[in-house]
Amino acid sequence: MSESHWIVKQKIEIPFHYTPGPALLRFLEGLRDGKLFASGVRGESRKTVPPLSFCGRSWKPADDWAELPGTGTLESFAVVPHGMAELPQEGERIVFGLVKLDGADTCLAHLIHTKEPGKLKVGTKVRLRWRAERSPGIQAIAGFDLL
Amino acid sequence: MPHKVGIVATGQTKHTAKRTDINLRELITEAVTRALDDAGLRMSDIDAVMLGNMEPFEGFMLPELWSVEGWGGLGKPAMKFNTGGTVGTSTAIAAYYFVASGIYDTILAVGFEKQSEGHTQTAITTVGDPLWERTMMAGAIGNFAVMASTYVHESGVTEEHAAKIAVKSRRNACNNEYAHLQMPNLTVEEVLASPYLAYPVRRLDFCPQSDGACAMVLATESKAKKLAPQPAWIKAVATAHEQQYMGDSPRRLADMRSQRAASQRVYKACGISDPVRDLDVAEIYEVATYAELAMYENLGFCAPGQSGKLIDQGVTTMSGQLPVNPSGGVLATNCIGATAMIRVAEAALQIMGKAGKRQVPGANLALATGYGGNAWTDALILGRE
Amino acid sequence: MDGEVTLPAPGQVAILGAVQTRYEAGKPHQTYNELVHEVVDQLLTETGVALKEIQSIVSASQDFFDGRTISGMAINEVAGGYLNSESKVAGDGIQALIYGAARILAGAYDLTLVVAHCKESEGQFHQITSTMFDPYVERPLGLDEHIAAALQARRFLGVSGAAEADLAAVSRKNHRHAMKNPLARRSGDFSIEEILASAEIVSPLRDLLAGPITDGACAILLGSPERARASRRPVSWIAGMGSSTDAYWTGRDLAASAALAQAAERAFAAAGIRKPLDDLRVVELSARYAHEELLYLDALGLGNGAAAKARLATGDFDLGGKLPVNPSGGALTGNPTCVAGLARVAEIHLQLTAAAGQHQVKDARTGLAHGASGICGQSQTVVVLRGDAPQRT
Amino acid sequence: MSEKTKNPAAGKKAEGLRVPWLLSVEYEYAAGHFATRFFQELRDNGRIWGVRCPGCQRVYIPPRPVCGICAGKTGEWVEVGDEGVIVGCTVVNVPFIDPMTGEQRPIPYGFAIIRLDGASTALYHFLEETDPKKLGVGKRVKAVFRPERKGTLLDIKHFRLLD
Repeated sequence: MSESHWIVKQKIEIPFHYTPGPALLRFLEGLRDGKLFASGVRGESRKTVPPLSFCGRSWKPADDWAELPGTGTLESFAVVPHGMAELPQEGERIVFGLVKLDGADTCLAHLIHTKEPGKLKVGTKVRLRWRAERSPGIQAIAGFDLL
Repeated sequence: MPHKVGIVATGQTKHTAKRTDINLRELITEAVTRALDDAGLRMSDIDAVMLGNMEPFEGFMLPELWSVEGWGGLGKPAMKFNTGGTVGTSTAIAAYYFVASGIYDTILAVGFEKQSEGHTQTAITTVGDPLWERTMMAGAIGNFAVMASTYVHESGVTEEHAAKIAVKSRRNACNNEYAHLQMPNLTVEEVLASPYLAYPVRRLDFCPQSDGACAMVLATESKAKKLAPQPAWIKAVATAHEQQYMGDSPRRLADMRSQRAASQRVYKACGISDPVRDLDVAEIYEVATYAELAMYENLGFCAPGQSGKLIDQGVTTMSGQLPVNPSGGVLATNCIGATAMIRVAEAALQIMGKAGKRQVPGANLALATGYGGNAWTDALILGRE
Repeated sequence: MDGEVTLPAPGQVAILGAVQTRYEAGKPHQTYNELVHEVVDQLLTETGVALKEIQSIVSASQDFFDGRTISGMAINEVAGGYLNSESKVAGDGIQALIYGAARILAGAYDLTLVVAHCKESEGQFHQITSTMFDPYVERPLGLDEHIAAALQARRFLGVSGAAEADLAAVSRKNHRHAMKNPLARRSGDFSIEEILASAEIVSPLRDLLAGPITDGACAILLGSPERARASRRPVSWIAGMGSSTDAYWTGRDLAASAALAQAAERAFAAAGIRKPLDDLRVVELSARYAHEELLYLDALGLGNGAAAKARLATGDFDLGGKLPVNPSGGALTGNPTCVAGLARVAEIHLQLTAAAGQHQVKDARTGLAHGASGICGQSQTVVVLRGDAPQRT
Repeated sequence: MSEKTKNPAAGKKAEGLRVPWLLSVEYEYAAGHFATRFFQELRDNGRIWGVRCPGCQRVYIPPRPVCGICAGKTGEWVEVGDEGVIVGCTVVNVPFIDPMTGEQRPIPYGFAIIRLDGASTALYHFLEETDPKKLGVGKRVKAVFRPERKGTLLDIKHFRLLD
């Protein structure tokens, strides 16, 4: 630190607690029960996951529910070369994927489990893997395996 | 010349301490849906959306983009503002300029906040400069208390005067279905018996923390006339900021330079020389009882040192010459990102004659103010013509 | 949109001047207040306007990057905000510019100062950008802006048929351009191989395919036609503006940008641009990541039916080519969040007023400046600028 | 409110689950030219300096590049006293989480805006006294320095009432 240019270190730390609202609550609790819920507007085919309670396109309540099978298509993937604070998986390259679940029109971001990330391709079929111990939340999903 | 701009519709959530039934996106939808229904509009009729909110209060950078489906923003031009307590008025003023400029015809303006999800006093402490102010800052309450102490010292207002403001606001709020704190039986004695949060500010002298959203539709003259039988025309807007540090203003609350400047500007634009006589109603951003008293002076409602007399005489009560905050004001509801916009929306409801039980009969000219940041002020005048 | 959107006709809002700081990895000697002071002071000196004359200011910044709630407070005095009308856009500076233009078009002010700043070096990029993501299902996984950009890059590569070498070609072009821009943060004559061998950030993103952490600020002075006529320096004019917002990143195909196509359509309609490839002479894109430049060029219709990569290969987008793209080097070579879009406007202004120095595009009369914000460019803005009337002859 | 304007999402059973998130960001703030000089003087010599505006002669603490009122650049550095007057004061009783520690700040504490002798603007600082009855606007106070100064505003421990 140069005397002429002082730097002041400071940390900002604020805890938050987010209310999910009815649609996300149903989704997160569904994950605990090993179920994957999507929502849409009655009479429209579009389904979103994670579900919305209100469709911003048709400006109607999205209370038409569907349970998804847990298979899907890899829309994209990204490989993190370093460990991450949120995911302390030592020695393993972390692969994130955007998965368009069968029956849904939006993507879910999650981990992709593969030993060979170099062989992944956009369009690869994947299947959701549940964790054995689940509480309501996205961590109830362990990630996706290649089919 | 600017195009004439009218507010044609408003929508508010039911403001409460905790909306644990819905998330931020759904909170926004609630206000937007009501505003669109109020105007009989569809989302496709809206040209652009202006939003206001403070990221650190939500713990959310660009919360408006995460919640885009909640405000019907797909395919729309949109812009988000962050100016602290004034953000609701800053957003409304931006919407005004965009319509007045001829760029957009019909604009949706939205302010929103879920205070219950974070720690607003903590986030407000980070309003302070990290080197100069943050270590000592004490959220909004401590900061406000030091200002109030100066005002009490100089003006001679008493705790009873402040308590009367607290009672007026919470009782007015009973006529407002959206207000958070509704206390029909509140008495001066109860206010004076509530504990000091930070001397001289007692618990009932200070605003609550609320979850809530407010939306409005603004339109050009020709559209406004079609959309509302009586639009609330925006007759003047002004913004005035203080210097940058909290201790810069010599007598911060007692002599709010920004508030004097902004209000004088809008008064001049509208030919208002005696606001108590010329205005019919005011919705002002008072975070505490002492702020309302000080603002009476700063907004020219009374001479210096006379604010206590004004409330003693009931001038600013519902039956007085200039009702201030028929909605209950900030003392009844403070969802910061929405609060200043609620002032504008409530003033608009008065002008449109749609204020229900809190209607000031024949309201023709209304003042709405926003207050925030380091003593920043926004001021708007709405009128029937 | 059912409503008729009237956009400004050319010649109603002028840019009287534009100043940027040097873009650097860090500016430990300056607070962001002092950073803004630097650009505002230089801008006023160049335009001959006194700080006292400024009554209208629109700023752009992000509280999380500034490490301060309502961080606009700190720039109030240096921007002339005391007792005046300052408003803060919490987004890209190009949106602040549009708001500033609206204030002038409304006849409310004849001058408006627009300023954007960011010191990305002071906070932590991962922690700060993670707050853009859904707190229920995404933040617990550790997503941040780089990871989302990598997912978009991979999606774009998979759908468009472009290869990683094409991304490297964008990087090579921009870093070469930046060699001629004295303000640029990062520049060099990198080979495709060097770029593809640069450190991995998140695959397929690499160090030289992503804009680095940067500090900087940009200030622009907008004026009415009367002010423009009185200007002793050449001015440029806002000919068209357009913005649009896309769905949240997981709710759309990341290989395209519907919002940019809409924003461009609006701006082009206002500016009377029918064939952008022929009508525009210079383009500055807010593409922090190499793939974004190709994706955005396609969305703007500058791929002209073919993928933009083909035009890139033929040198069309090089300085000296048919339509130079990012002659300044662009955001890929280092412009911070919030500043990048306003910096694009500043760069186009320099081009149209023949003040771009070594990276000047010959005969630049019409240019496009682009800004984006949000995850994978969810919010998109296009501003078309024209040079002063005498230049047209 | 009418059935039509009722929020379809509102009021349904969604209580209970709340998803936690800790906002935690470390910053390295540049002190910049003005603060660096101020805090250096405070640390090395225990002295307090401001900058004067050549236009209106106001002496600014915190020091800064521009006088907002004159819209002009500030000029010379001037030393101000370590005594001053309370412009506003309070005793904070409300508990809240200190964003810099993530923990609740101890209450009660005395807190004031203080104008130092020779300065035109005032500073936020702590007061030693925590009895509101003993405090008052206009009372004089003096800075109490810590034995070891590090170059922050907390080199002044707090202000003590005089007389």
